[in-house]
Amino acid sequence: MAIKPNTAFLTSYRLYVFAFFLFLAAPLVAAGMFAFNDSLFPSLPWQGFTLDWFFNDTEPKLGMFHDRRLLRGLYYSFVIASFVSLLSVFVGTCNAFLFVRCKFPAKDFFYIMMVLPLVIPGVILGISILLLASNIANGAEEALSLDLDFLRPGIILVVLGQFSFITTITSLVIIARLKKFDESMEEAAFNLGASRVRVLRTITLPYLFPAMAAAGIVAFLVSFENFNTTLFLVGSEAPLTITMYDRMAKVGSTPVLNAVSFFLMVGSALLALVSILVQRDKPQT
Amino acid sequence: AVPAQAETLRLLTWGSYAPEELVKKFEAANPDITVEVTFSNNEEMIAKLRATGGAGFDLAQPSHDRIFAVQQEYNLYKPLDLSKIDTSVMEPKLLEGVKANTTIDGEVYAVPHQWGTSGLMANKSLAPDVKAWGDLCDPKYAGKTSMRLKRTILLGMAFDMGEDPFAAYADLDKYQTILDKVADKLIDCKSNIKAYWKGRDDLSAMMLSGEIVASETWDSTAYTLYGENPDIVFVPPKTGALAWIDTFALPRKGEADDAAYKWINFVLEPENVKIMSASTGSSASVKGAKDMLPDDKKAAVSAAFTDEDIANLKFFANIPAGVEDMEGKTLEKIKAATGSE
Amino acid sequence: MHSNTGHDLATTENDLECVQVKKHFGSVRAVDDVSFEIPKGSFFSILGPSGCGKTTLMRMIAGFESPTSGDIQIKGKSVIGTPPNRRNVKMVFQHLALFPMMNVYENIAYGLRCAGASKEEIRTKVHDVLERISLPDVANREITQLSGGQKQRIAIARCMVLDPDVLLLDEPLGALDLKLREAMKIELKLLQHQFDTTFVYITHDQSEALVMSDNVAIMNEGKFVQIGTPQELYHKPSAAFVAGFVGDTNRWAGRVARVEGGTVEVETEAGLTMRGSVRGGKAPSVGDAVSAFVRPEFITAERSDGTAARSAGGQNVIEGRIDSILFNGANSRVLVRDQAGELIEADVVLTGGTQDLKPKDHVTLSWSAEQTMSFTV
Amino acid sequence: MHSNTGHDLATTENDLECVQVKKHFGSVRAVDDVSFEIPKGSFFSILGPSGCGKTTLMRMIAGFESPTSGDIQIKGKSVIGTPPNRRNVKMVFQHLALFPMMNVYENIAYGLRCAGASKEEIRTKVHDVLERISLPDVANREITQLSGGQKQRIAIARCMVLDPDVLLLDEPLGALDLKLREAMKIELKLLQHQFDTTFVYITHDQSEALVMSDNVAIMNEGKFVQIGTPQELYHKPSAAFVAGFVGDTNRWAGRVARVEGGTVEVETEAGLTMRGSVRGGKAPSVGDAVSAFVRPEFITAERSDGTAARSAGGQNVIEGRIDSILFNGANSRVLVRDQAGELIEADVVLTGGTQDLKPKDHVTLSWSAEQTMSFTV
Amino acid sequence: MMQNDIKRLSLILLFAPFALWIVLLIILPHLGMFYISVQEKVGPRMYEFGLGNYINFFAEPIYWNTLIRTGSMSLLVTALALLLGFPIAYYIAKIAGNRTRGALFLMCLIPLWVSDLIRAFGWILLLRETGIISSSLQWAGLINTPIEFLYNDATVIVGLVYTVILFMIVPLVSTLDGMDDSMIEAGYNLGGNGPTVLRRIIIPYAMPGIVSGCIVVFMLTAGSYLTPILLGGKNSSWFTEQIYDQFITRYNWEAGAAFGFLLLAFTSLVIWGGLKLSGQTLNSTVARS
Ligand SMILES: Nc1ncnc2c1ncn2[C@@H]1O[C@H](COP(=O)(O)OP(=O)(O)OP(=O)(O)O)[C@@H](O)[C@H]1O
Ligand SMILES: Nc1ncnc2c1ncn2[C@@H]1O[C@H](COP(=O)(O)OP(=O)(O)OP(=O)(O)O)[C@@H](O)[C@H]1O
Ligand SMILES: [Mg+2]
Ligand SMILES: [Mg+2]
Repeated sequence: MAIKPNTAFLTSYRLYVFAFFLFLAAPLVAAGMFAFNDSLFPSLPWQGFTLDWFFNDTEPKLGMFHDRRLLRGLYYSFVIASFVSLLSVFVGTCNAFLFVRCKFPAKDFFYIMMVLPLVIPGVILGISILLLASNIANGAEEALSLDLDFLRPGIILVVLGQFSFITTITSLVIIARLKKFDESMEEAAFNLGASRVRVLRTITLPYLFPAMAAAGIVAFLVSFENFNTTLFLVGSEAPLTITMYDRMAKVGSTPVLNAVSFFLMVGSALLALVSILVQRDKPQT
Repeated sequence: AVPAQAETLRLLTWGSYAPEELVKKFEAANPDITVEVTFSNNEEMIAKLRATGGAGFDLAQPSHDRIFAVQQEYNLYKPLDLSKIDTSVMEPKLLEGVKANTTIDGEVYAVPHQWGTSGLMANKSLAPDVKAWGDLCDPKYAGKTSMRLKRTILLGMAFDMGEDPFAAYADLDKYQTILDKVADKLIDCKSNIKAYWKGRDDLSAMMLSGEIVASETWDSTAYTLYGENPDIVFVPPKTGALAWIDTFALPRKGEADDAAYKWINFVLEPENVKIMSASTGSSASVKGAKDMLPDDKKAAVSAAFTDEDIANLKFFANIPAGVEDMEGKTLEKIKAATGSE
Repeated sequence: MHSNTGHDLATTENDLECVQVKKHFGSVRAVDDVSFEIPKGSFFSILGPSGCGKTTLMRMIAGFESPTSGDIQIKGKSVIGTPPNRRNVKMVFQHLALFPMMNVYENIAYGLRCAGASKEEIRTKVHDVLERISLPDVANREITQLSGGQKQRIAIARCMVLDPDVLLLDEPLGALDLKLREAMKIELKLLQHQFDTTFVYITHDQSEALVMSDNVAIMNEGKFVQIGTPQELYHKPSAAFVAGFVGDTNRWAGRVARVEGGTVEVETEAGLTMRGSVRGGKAPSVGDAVSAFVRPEFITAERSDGTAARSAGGQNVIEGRIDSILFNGANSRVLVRDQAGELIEADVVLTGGTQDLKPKDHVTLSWSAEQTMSFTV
Repeated sequence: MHSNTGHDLATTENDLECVQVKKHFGSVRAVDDVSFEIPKGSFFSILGPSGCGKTTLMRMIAGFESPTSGDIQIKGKSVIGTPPNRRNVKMVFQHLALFPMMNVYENIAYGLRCAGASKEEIRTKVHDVLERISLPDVANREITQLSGGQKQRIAIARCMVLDPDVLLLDEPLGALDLKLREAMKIELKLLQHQFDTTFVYITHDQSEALVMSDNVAIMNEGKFVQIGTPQELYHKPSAAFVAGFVGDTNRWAGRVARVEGGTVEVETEAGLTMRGSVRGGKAPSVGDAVSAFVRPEFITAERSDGTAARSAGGQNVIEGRIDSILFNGANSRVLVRDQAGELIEADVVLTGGTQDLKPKDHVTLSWSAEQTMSFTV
Repeated sequence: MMQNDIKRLSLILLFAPFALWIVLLIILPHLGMFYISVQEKVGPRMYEFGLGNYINFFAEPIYWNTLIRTGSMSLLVTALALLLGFPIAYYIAKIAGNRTRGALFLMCLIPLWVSDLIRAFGWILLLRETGIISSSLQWAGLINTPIEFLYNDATVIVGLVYTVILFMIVPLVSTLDGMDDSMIEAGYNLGGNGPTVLRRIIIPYAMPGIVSGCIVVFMLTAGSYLTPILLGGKNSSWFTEQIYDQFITRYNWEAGAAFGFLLLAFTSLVIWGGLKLSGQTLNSTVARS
């Protein structure tokens, strides 16, 4: 603790902090709460507690675990997020080694290039990738009558679109950890007779693993919740956020959306917890 | 869990045009077909198909006025094989109308499915006098009306101001002057409305809670709300409700045409029409459709429409290229205008 | 080149030998023409100021850098071109570089595993080496659960279990705190006895080098200045740098006023005159610039009445006044300001009695010419 | 309570005074009933092992913690309740806490700006203080461009420019490397002379405390064990803890075999018998457990023929064999293994001649009973 | 030398994924977008090179007004996020005890893991005229008639601040965490009072974190889509919405691409200006967090 302010100040400070967290929690609580409202509309008045919006299997109160479309959205989200996190952790790890270990000209410039995707508005990322992909596909179709289906909106483009900025996040996380790595540890292993591959496998990667796992989880969650970039790239396999948005904007919301929200909140909180646990490793020697 | 030789029918359609009940029934009847549904609207349907070059979906359901120009411009659809569709069950007037609207080089690109109208919705007890598009701007209901900031209201207002926008499609300069007039009116009106609704959802919420008393609406929404509160009725504006027909069209690179035809025929079967109409709230373009409406909907329709109103319907005309852009700009102008606040 | 250095037959007696090793980084000559040989089983230290090239030299021996020119031989065989994981030279790193994701047992077993030893063999050897470093019970501890001194010993054990020809240690005590460092100094020496392996020890702390080593090389600016036993370096430095770097000392810069055989008369810049013995290679002549060094422990300080005393015979005598007293138990020291205004350090014994010297006392400092090492610069 | 401590009138002569200060963190008694007073202009050190409460005490003086009970007075005025920025007590932090986003000038000017000094005044004072710490040219450097020793001096200057009543220093040399630390020790002492301000210096390194201080307080487990001049602490420790903590020492645990006035005969656990002088408060009686301490410099080691010698009179004599020699110039030492198998340290002078002791030599160790400090435990 | 060959090979192997990623997914798409943005439509499926789309933008006040509005509201959101977030970050990094610190940090992150949509949805449920807040105020007797909190700029700002504040707090906590407590104590010890220490020591020290937080927050805000759409009122246009409209409703990809490019250029310009003003570089700020 730096220095103790006087108690009156500290009390009001604490109150402010409390109010802030109330502010943070409010919309989530509101969104989660109505998942249990026994009504067809996610709004007051409170009609009584029910779990129908999770488990009921008949219309009109079709619970989320019986709603095929939501489940399909969940499934696509899951597939997309898995690919995105695997891919972005892989490239992020390569980037970490590239930027921490290698010397090459214009490194600073490339580093800025690496950080850039994080600050490009997601909408623009989605659009630009969509435009490029469609133009190439159209060009290929007209000129060569080639059908490059993977360049059409669909899972692949969604994965690429999310990957394009999530990789920056994973890179930053992994770079931070690799920077803390004491290179003499590798030299020590080398000195003890290990081959290069063995050093990588037994020393460096195990050391990086917590960061890679945490980066993977972050990537997974960010991918799962992404809307702006996905919106433009989605084809017929809509992930959950898009499904929910379509449901809300085009069909009308029922508390089943709250149920999904609640489910996601709990899931995300658990995942976030896991990521914190894996990252909390023993202090360095 | 999917059978080995399964085919997927990817529907690109409106929010309520693929009720789960019907999909399940269809899949039961055709065990080798799985149905995947993407909800959309006219603009997004076109945008999406344009981006995919007509791939990614096997059956789309744009409105009848949105096919001709788009097809010419972007070549998104393939011609229908009418022999595979049981057109005999369709209401001939609607079928012919759609065919006329969507024939290019002798090929027909769409057949009708559901039709409905856009008009007004009012809470009879709170806003008994809402009769025309312009009444949404009546200071009596200041802060208690709503509309969707889309082309429907532009057209409606134009009719309300005594113009015929559809006629003006032939002369886009004239159309622009109409739009300018409408824009001025709507900008003036801005202070009168509570919010622009964006989807069925917020409109229903505002209407049911009494936050607003009158709004521009799709008839189906009004019918649904009638079920909740019989005071809420659909009001065909006195210049005529605007009528649209959602169609069936095959995206150019659809891969499951047979399944698509099967679906089209399937939903036109009378017992399925009933289920569909219960979900959409609008009428199917089959003969005797009104009788196939569920009872509550029937009551709502009866409460809303007289035969006179039916005769007065204004069907959306084919949109020529470039009109979307003009309208878009007008809408942006209205949205951006803050002077009247 | 090799034949020049003249040890073609008997090389196998040396565990490690460097022949005219150079390493240049661009224009920096980190190691500049270093040759030495270390006989089997000895404790060899390389002592030098920060940045003089010690680590670079050691990294070349370990194989992490390759020399710009010159040869490195281990057990008589050149290892140039042999990758580090094939050299039987193990290294203890400054921050130890123990693997935090493995426990003590796994850390020690790591090298054996790399060498493909059997499980049984690994177990025996690890327990053996833990026994020898007197930590038989820590095998299952995590690295973080060890104290600083224990970590130190594990780092050594991890290398020694592989039975290296040479163990390199790069300032391994640098990160420890004071008390522990003192204790580890003695311990390291005992461990080296235990294992009877050649240790090459890098440090910039002279007391570490002096206390532990059989032989010490003094390094400066990439070159070895002198190699010798601690006593030789302390009492018979061959260069001004060594005299100044090893042990505490008073230093004067001056000019030669007179030369008499092995003795010179030096006139310092501040105006003092003292007699000194000629050290280093060069014979001085009158007028040469010299540095004169006298260690504080060779200066006797006695309370005087303030009247000037005279130097006589082999003895230098100076009058001064005590500026301050640095009491440090057995290692207490006085700072005396002489007439020329310079501070001279002299060791004294302070018993806490009334006889003790006090600040502002007038004292006579005296030391023999023999202990006044004078180097021509 | 205050009147108990007996300085009601003359308090203003003390720059700093603590009266029965206590600080408890939950059940931890970090500082436990500490009272002391520091006269104007002196250099006062607090020496104790890690975790004994030194920092906590200092933070209370600076005002970052408030004492659980007791009073702290600066220049005779209680400062309990005065916030830290109103106390004229400045502090040099362990890691110096120089502000990295300001350059040297701004760092030093910070305090003056807070006090609302005019631009002109600030400029003069900053340049003045830089002059005094002999760094007149660094004003425009960034902090990162300074060497360790320079940073140290800037940190002191930053405080001294405010002309504090007391300067607190919390192990300011802890982060420096060895050579620099030695140099800074002397420098700090000189700076204190320069500024003539009361310095309160915290350290766990005894040589720092002994060399620099006028008075040293030995602290252990939150309590002051002894306050005195360095000589007093070294030669007349009042408790076993002080004898063991200050200076190097041999230590035996044993029992009292005989008592003769101020002298006791102690039988150690390993079976040695030695005579010692009674120290500490308690008078021993036969059978009491005692700790006996002898400093290595009071033990004389002479080569012997291996036949047993006998203790006689005030002298303890022991036969042994040299285990190893720790050559360290003037501070060389031998480790002698006695018949009981214990190691005893004795200081020796090694000149590098043939007379020098060698490992495995038989030696006779002798030391006087007077120098054998024995404390009842 | 073999060493060098290995080094070069691994450099190439490591550089390849990076280059593929940046070139294929970032640079080429943006070049492509730029290319499309300088196409003008002259007839069905006929295009011509020209700056018409950009000229259109500058000729039509609606567009640049919206862009400026988006920019200034984003700046406001950024400022608010900083103002509100800084005390929280400071509390987490410096005042909270060791155990609560982790918990508070975690609590800060939880909303981050929920999509924009759900957050906006939650706000709608809370703020609408018949929503929870209005109802509870009525129930408590504080107001008589329901109040509409939704559909105005203030709500959009609240919603946006809510969405982005975490991206402000996280880098701030990490920079403040790295600040030695004794730096603050030294600030007091040398005579500074609370505000002085804050202004002269803590804020300058935290500057890299502040700037990096501001950049990310500003970019996220300017590029956000759902929150301003769902919470915004009848006057609240947002530039991303116009981009979306150009693409989706008006089938005008060329103008949409131009708008996208303009948004990117505009936000980059603002950030560049901000960096210049604060004397930081992109490398020293965003890269650090
Ligand atoms: N990879 C390198 N590239 C360029 N110069 C280097 C490199 N490694 C070392 N040097 C330079 O070589 C010189 C010797 O460095 P080295 O690390 O061997 O010193 P050292 O004696 O170990 O110092 P210390 O006691 O501080 O560890 C220094 O001037 C250093 O700057
Ligand atoms: N804020 C605190 N809360 C609880 N216990 C504390 C706190 N600060 C210090 N302590 C405890 O008080 C005791 C004294 O701590 P202090 O930091 O004063 O020791 P120290 O003598 O300065 O040690 P060192 O030489 O390691 O700096 C320790 O046991 C410590 O754990
Ligand atoms: Mg080194
Ligand atoms: Mg401390």
